[in-house]
Amino acid sequence: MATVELPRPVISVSVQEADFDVARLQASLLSGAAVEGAIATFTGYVRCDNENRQVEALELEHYPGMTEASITAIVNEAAVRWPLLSAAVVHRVGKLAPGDQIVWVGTASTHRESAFSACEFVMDFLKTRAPFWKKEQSGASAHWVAARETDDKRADRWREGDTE
Amino acid sequence: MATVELPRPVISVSVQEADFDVARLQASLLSGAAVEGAIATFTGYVRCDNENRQVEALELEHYPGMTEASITAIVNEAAVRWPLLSAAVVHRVGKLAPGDQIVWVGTASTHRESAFSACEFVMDFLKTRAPFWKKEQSGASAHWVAARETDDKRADRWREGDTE
Amino acid sequence: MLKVLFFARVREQLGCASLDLPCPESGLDLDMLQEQLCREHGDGWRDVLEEDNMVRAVNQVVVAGNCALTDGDEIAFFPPVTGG
Amino acid sequence: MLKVLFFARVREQLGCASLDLPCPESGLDLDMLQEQLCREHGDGWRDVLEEDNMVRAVNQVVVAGNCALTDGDEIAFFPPVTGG
Repeated sequence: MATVELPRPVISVSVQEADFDVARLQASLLSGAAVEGAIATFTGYVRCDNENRQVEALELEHYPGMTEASITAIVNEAAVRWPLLSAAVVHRVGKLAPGDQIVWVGTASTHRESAFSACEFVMDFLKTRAPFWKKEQSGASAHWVAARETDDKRADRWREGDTE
Repeated sequence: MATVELPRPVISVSVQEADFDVARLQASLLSGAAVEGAIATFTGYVRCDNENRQVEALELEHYPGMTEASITAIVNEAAVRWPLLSAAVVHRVGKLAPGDQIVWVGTASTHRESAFSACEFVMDFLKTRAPFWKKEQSGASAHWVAARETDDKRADRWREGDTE
Repeated sequence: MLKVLFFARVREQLGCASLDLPCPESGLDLDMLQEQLCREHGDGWRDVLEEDNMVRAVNQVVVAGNCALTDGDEIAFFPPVTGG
Repeated sequence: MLKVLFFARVREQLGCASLDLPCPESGLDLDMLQEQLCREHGDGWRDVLEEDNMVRAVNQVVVAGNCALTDGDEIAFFPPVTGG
């Protein structure tokens, strides 16, 4: 059996205060050689309510250095599981308002199966492994968002050899 | 137990020759009320090769009327399975070249689980139910693309009550 | 009248995109319509329309088996879809 | 020296974002470091650092159990992550 050498996927990870442009990010996943058949993307937004609390603002803290390293490790793990051509992750930090974009994940592959799976995989592990913490502001009070148990469960799904 | 009435999702379906703008489409899924926490999107592109054949051009034929109706039915079925806030599908027809965008599916929800699942569900059934046909041009020869058995299998997954 | 449509490879193989047929007062079903088309147009049509994976739709809804037809119906024959 | 970092709720509860500690020649592990911090800073710190779901990282990698520390290591204590 001949082994086909896949080129290493082009991976980009950015943690930034600035907003991002989804069209520009999606375009950055394309090589120009028309080898990509599928791009799956995910964008997370600040909602005006969370678990029945009104959210007026969100403060995103992170662990500089470890954040980028952990996201890169997650994307690399996805690239081992699925034949990715490219992937990009942008995560914002600092003060955000309801409606603001928080996170973007995009994955490109020849076919949709791997693009979808890799994109969801990256989000599931970003949620449970990347060192970001959200603090919600509602009026005078502010509190740290608690981790969701369902997030751990979603990440656990991938351990059971579920690569589709 | 109180039943929560979800508003009917805002659904948009377009079959068109013209190219589309992914940023504008994604923005169209947002209500402006900051209730959306998650948008999953999929973009399909014409690849320069398909099953080891060089592709110089692609001609997309469809069944006007039935195409729009079948996609709308698929999106409505997704909206029954997952709490969608909005969804949009654009599919191009006519002559396309390698690198061109063919299809876009976007789904918005409060949380990522339903956005991801609905987006993949819509693509899986669009692939197996919506009456589009691709004809590939390679040099002087042209031939109709054969349906992929794996596409039927992916669509079948959803019949087994797999809503995650 | 019944409107019959053919798409993609089927359209090309039959050399026909659409045709109109009178709907007999005695009634007609999808299988009868297909048989009538094959008889009228010859074995070239039979080879195509009787293919295992031929898809048939009535009024823009795919029909798995046979079904009765009514005056004004739109019937379509096409190969498995390959969009997306 | 060892660099110790605290993030988010932990940082706020301890009133401390980071501190530097000498690394003794006799060696130190993660559990010993934590115990030393609790002893030096009192029960307020112990209540926080001994929480069940406290996450500990050494050189930016999460550590599940205990592990040896080396001069120059960067140790972090933080609550479960909530990004995305």
